[in-house]
Amino acid sequence: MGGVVDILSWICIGGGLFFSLMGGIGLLRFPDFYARCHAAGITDTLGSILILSGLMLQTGIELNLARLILILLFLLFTSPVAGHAIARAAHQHGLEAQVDGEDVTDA
Amino acid sequence: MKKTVSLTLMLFALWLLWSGIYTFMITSFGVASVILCVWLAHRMNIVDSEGHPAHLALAHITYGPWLLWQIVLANIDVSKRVLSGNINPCWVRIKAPQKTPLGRVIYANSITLTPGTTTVQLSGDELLVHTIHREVGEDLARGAMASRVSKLEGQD
Amino acid sequence: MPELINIALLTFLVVISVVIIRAKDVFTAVMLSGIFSLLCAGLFTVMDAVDVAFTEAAVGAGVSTVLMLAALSMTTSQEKERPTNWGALVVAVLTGALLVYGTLDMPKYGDPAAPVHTHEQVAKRYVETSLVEIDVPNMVTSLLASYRGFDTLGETTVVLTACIGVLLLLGGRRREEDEHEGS
Amino acid sequence: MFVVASIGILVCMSLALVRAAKGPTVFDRILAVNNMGTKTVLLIAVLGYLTGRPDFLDLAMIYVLINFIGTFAILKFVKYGDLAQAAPPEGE
Repeated sequence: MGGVVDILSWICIGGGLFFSLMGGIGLLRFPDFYARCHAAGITDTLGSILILSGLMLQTGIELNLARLILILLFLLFTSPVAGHAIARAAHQHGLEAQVDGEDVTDA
Repeated sequence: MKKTVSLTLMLFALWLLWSGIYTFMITSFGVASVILCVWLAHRMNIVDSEGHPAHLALAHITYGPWLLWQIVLANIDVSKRVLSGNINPCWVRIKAPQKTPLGRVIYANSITLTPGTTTVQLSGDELLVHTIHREVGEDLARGAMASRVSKLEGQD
Repeated sequence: MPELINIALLTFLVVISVVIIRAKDVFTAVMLSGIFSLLCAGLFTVMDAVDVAFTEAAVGAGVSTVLMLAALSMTTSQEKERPTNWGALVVAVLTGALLVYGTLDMPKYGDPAAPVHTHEQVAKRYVETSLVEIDVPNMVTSLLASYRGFDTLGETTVVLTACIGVLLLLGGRRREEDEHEGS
Repeated sequence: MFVVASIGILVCMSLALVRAAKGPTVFDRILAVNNMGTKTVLLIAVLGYLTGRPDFLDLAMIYVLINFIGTFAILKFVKYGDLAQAAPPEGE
């Protein structure tokens, strides 16, 4: 294990922990459900990406690398679908969002 | 038929990755399970261009890194907002310009995957998106991501 | 250092149990018990029992959450207000104490002098020959699927029967409803 | 160093746990549970490296999929009050 790769991987894992923590704090701090969805998104995306990449750098070229990549792919494919499904269910249930001002449109 | 073959190959590659042990007996189990899965998928009629979009695999090579960079930027932005508490949530109603349902789904998922924006509803070609701040919403409505996904869709 | 993680996970389990007990909404309780199973599985992983963790994740967090939700869909999700039942508390505490008392006799976790590890023939034979005889690298799997194959087959049959039973019960109810709506 | 990583993930899990316990709506709880599932996956992956047995990654993989399916089961229950029912024919 080269020293540079080692340092890089720890930077990745540290960054991942930082973003996961941000997600956790946001989950507690944000005022309503829809805003919390965004906070949860941080953990699901960059948090996991960085932590898993850090682990990948620790692994080197072997089968486990492929496994880590697959875990990451699964996470990245499933988390938006799950997040969208939760938000849609809440919306259809009539859960109001705290918004001010008008809706933004592209027209 | 082409899809069935590529599905079989993909499943077997996946099996080889997960197994890590390549004696004759265990590999033959793997072959048997792959054949069973493909047969079941065939019976369920899910081997089509939506369930197995192999034609988009190449296009993702350029789209993936771009999306990743957007995710990184959005993460930093939302993390700042978590710390400062500077949020101003609003709804965004936009049209998805993609032609196929698959393209629209990719667009909607890309929006959700980027923190700060969550697709709440996708009906027809209309998207209802919740954004964490008005600026983020206006940025999304300018449609940089939408045109990227349209290009991806057109590459097949 | 794994001890620290064990302690943290166990603390989570205790916190979740307290929240489950205090939850008035049964739906919340079901979902929290899903997390409970997931964390249990994490704990098993730390203790090197990967096979148990697999089962716990699939059955505890996956199937039983779904089953409980299915059961919940037939009742209301609010718990009735009831006076605290002190008798039940005493019984639960006594049972728990008995179980803890029972574990005192067990050999320590990972103790090489435990009877399982020191038995002359059984453990030694499995460890030495299972790879040669069965050709499956994971010893626990090879034991379960070959030496104890009939035992495992019986277990699987029980689980399958239970699943079919539950599905029949749920399905039967739905058909009745459909007919009701149709008439 | 893996110890630091796993402790960090445990801290994040405790934050999500607080949200799951506090609610206030059902959807907040589902979100927290789903989030905790993701963190459990990460925790198990890191633990595999901590104990020097990266074989645990298989377990993490199973967790990702179970977490996904579990979230959908819960949502289907919330939406239709019944797991076995299909979506109404008019779709959205």
